[in-house]
Amino acid sequence: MHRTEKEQADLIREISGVDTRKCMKCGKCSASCPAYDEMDIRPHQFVSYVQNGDVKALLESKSIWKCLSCFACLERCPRDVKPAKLIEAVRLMVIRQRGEDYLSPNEVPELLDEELPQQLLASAFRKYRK
Amino acid sequence: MQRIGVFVCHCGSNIAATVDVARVVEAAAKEPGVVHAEDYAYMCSEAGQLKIREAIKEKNLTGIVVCSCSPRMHENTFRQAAERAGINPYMVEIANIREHCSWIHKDMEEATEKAVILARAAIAKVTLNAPLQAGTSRVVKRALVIGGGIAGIQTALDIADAGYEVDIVEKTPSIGGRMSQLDKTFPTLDCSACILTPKMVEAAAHEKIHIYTYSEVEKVSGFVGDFTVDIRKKARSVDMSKCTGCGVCQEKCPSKKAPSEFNRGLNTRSAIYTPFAQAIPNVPVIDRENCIKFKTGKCGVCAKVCQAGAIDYEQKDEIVTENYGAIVVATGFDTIKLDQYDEYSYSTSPDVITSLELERIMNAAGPTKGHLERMSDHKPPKSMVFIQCVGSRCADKRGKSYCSKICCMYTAKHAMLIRDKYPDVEVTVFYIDVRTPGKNFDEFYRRAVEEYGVNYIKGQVGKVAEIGDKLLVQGVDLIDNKRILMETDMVVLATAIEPNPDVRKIATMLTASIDTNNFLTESHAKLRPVESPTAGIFLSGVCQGPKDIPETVAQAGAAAVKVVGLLAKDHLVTNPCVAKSDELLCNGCSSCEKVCPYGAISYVEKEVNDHGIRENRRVALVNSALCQGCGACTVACPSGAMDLQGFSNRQILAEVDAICR
Amino acid sequence: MQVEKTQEFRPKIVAFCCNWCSYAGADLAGSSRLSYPADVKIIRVPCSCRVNPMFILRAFQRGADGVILCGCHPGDCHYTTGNYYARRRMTLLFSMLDYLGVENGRTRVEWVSAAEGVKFSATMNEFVAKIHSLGENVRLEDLRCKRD
Amino acid sequence: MVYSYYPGCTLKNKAQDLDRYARMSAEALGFTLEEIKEWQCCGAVYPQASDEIATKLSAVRALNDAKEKKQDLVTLCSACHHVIKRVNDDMRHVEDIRTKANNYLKLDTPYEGETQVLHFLEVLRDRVGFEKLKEKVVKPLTGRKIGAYYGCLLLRPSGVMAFDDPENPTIIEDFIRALGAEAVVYPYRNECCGGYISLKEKALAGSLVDQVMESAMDKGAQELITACPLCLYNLKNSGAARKLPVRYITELLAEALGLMTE
Repeated sequence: MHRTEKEQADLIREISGVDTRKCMKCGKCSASCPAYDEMDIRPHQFVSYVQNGDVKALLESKSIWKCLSCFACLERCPRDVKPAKLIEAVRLMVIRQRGEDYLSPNEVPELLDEELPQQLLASAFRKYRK
Repeated sequence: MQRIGVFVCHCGSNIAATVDVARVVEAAAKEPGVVHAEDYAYMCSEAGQLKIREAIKEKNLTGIVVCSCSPRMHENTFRQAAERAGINPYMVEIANIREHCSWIHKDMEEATEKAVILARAAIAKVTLNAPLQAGTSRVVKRALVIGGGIAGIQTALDIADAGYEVDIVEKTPSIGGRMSQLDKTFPTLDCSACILTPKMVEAAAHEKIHIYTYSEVEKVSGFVGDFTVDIRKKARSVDMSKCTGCGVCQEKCPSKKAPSEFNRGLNTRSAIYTPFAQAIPNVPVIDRENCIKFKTGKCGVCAKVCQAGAIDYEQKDEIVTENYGAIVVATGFDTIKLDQYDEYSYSTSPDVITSLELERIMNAAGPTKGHLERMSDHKPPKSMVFIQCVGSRCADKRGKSYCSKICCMYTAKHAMLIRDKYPDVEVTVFYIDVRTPGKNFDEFYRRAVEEYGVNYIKGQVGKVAEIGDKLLVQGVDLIDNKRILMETDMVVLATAIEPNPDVRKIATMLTASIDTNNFLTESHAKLRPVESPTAGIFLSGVCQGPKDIPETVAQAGAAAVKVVGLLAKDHLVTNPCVAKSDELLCNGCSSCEKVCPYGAISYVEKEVNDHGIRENRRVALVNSALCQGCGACTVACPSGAMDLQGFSNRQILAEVDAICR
Repeated sequence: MQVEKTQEFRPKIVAFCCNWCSYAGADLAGSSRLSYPADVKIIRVPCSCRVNPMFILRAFQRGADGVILCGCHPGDCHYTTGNYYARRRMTLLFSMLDYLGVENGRTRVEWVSAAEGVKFSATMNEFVAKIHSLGENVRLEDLRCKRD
Repeated sequence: MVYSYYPGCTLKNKAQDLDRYARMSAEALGFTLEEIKEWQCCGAVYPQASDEIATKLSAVRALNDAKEKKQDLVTLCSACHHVIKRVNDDMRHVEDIRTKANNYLKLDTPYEGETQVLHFLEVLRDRVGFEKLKEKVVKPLTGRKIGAYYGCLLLRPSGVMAFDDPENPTIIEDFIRALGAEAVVYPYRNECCGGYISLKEKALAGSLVDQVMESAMDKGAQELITACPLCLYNLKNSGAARKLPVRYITELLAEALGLMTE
């Protein structure tokens, strides 16, 4: 099914439950983000990109694979906007719609080591694959 | 039979754009009793009022309905117009077709239909109105001001200068309030104490002003013009009439570990203390919780060293009861607690401070004698970071939803003063928006940037972490879209302000309404900004909303004028919409007496003539001077004897019927 | 279109508002242009404690689909204690109404301060939605004293 | 006192110490961790999207199991705790998720968030009490300077987790003090270790772990403790060589209670 960018933005708002209009553009989410330097589109920009319907750029952003889901942005946001949920929604959109997984089972063996906890694989598969 | 006139206001396009006024006129004209109906662009204008007066005379109207804005706006205007035309002012009803109709509905059909129904309800009610005569009540020519900060002092001075007695009740041992804690004031950088102290002295010396310090309002009863107030004078443990203010007791007091409230806990004070050198009155109090004599029974040093013999360990709290015609609330503000904001390390690092703490540090009489230094190691900082909007503009549970208004300007002030006095100190301000509406305000902020080289970075800080003896500020520059990791020596948090926590208790005593942020509500946001909706209660300073000093002083003066306007009257016209008992129906059960909050109902033995049968009965009697017209008694009355004039059972039922027709 | 319009359920809702808080809150909702359905008609009373249960019974008798009573927040009553009386009286009345077949959702007490325009509008929107979900107040229809 | 216990996948495998010492210590402190039957992996990350239901079901099954036994549900691993507490909150407060989850599970009585979810540390703090714990210590860890590493999942979002102050938590510090050691408070104890990102983004995880280690060393910590196997793995294996030893909270507990068999 083909959606316009605006429809995609609405879908992101719906599955994330985020009201992007609540943002006052203070940047505290980005200021709190441990992965900020690794991101091409920053947490605070996710909010305005969705607000403005610039979804294409978000879908191509590498930031969605860098977010740690540590919830620092969500905890510290003065406006209760929850940028982490937006990033999650975009990531889901990518792995659901385009079938573009960021992790394939074939890569796993060489990423493993003796001490690696099961939990790490479980969470990585949840985050990276459909 | 009543002869009713209906007047439908367009309010320019405010009503007419959404309500078809012609249709309202047409529908109203068909209602029973209506003998005249017309519409006009602005009913409240002189021309509009003239139309009403002429119609009353020409058509011999006995009552009128005005379909217009809220009765809270213009009920009085139209009552006066009616009275000028010779009918009783209480023969007027308002149908609120603006606030409750045209402003909230978009569909013309829907809004017109509703306006017609609201008009019908008002017509149904006015048909049952009866002329009412207002009584009078006395005005006690003395005012009470609660709070002795700059707002309270200014209000008291202005009232006193107009020739009326004023009492100030201040909770702490001295008047002066927050302003006495400030070092310099924006945008002129005058020294705060230099401009405040003369006012404090003037208030203390004024023959019309009486100051109760270390005192609190305990109980309030009565109503506009005649409040009765109990004031608790807390035991000072020092006889004010004997103390000379020499200060030896404070010097010799062996208990010096209590955190100084005045210095925001940055240093300590003795157990017997005056909060600051220029305190008024210059009479110390003993803080009994920290006094060794009160804790252990041993000590008594202050009594020994006091040559005037003023120390009195036996002193007790004293209750003073006074009557006042008007009460002004000037309870001010405090900064919010920051224990919910530990991403900025306020709880863990002594070098992270609030702006109010910085005021004390910058002040020559403060804990560092005015030297800018870190509280951890007393070294002068080489760089400082200011973080704006800490706890302001928050939609979460931690902070406040409003802008605290003063922070942008005092931060520019701090930054400028520091760059001026210590040019080697790097100063960075992290901001979300810089808000500088006010005379010479933006110019002031620009000077901080352009002349003093203060570095303003747009973007809220995410975290402040202690690394070694430095603080690492983690933020972003939203303009450069770049990570900022900045090592600094001190961090200053522009902490949100909130109304003094005591204000809720005071507002409850005064039955003055308060908003969800604990700011007192004004009677009208634009037109009656210094009056509480509760008659006789006035608002001065930050208790009403965030304000800087010039605004506070202006509002304090405005509140004083309103008080003077009230006290200048010899008597007040009372609300005639009071309860009235039908003695033939009254069964003497006392139900009404029990629910009356004003003690306005008493029972009398009286001879009544019940359809020819004369007998002595115990019946309720309402004192119309005391009754405030709440109506609690009318519902409590099991026999339907008690009714409220102006809001009678029949009138309200007629409205219900008209709405549900 | 027109046929649809006449068939649409337009509930009759009476809102009793105390003069000091809720009526002012409704005014604020108005001046802030915070809309709520036109089905709500407000009657001004000096205090929530002025509302006699008889008024509410009368409203239902005359075909109201919902009645809401708004007063000052507990502790903020202009007359100190009026809203406490109202709360107690309404608790009893509403349970009796429920027994008579007027569901609890059709009656409501809400505290709205003079500063809470947003809350006033939100409350009215919610209440009207609730009445819509309950539909027309048919149960009392048979008991209504019809004039004709 | 018997608690339902959800160990989670890692505690059955790479993090057996975390599990073993928890059970031993529990018995010594007078409560029992009773493993629930047939638990499934919690999924390790909480599905944030409002339209994800199936991924929350294993947590609901565990919660319902505890409910049927009328027991509180105790977890240890931070990820499991995070997922189960948040799913429980959804079941309590989000009507849509509650309805759909119950439709899938077809339970005899619908599950509506009745179970109380407790972290092992919360049991120690709120049920046993740190004062009581202190009395049970036989080998106090006097003189050791220990830093608590919280990470993110136990604390955030604080509204749902309600575990401790999200920015200045004290529960593990109080725990350390109860065991007789000195608790070292350092500012990065609530910053992320990198979590699952360490699988593919080694450099990022490394820099985050370095920051935590540097911060802890700066404040004088000599060792760190954590409740989470993934945090432990990252702290040990990511970043620079300069490291403090990292152990599980339960290892430290067992040691102080004198349960270590060496």
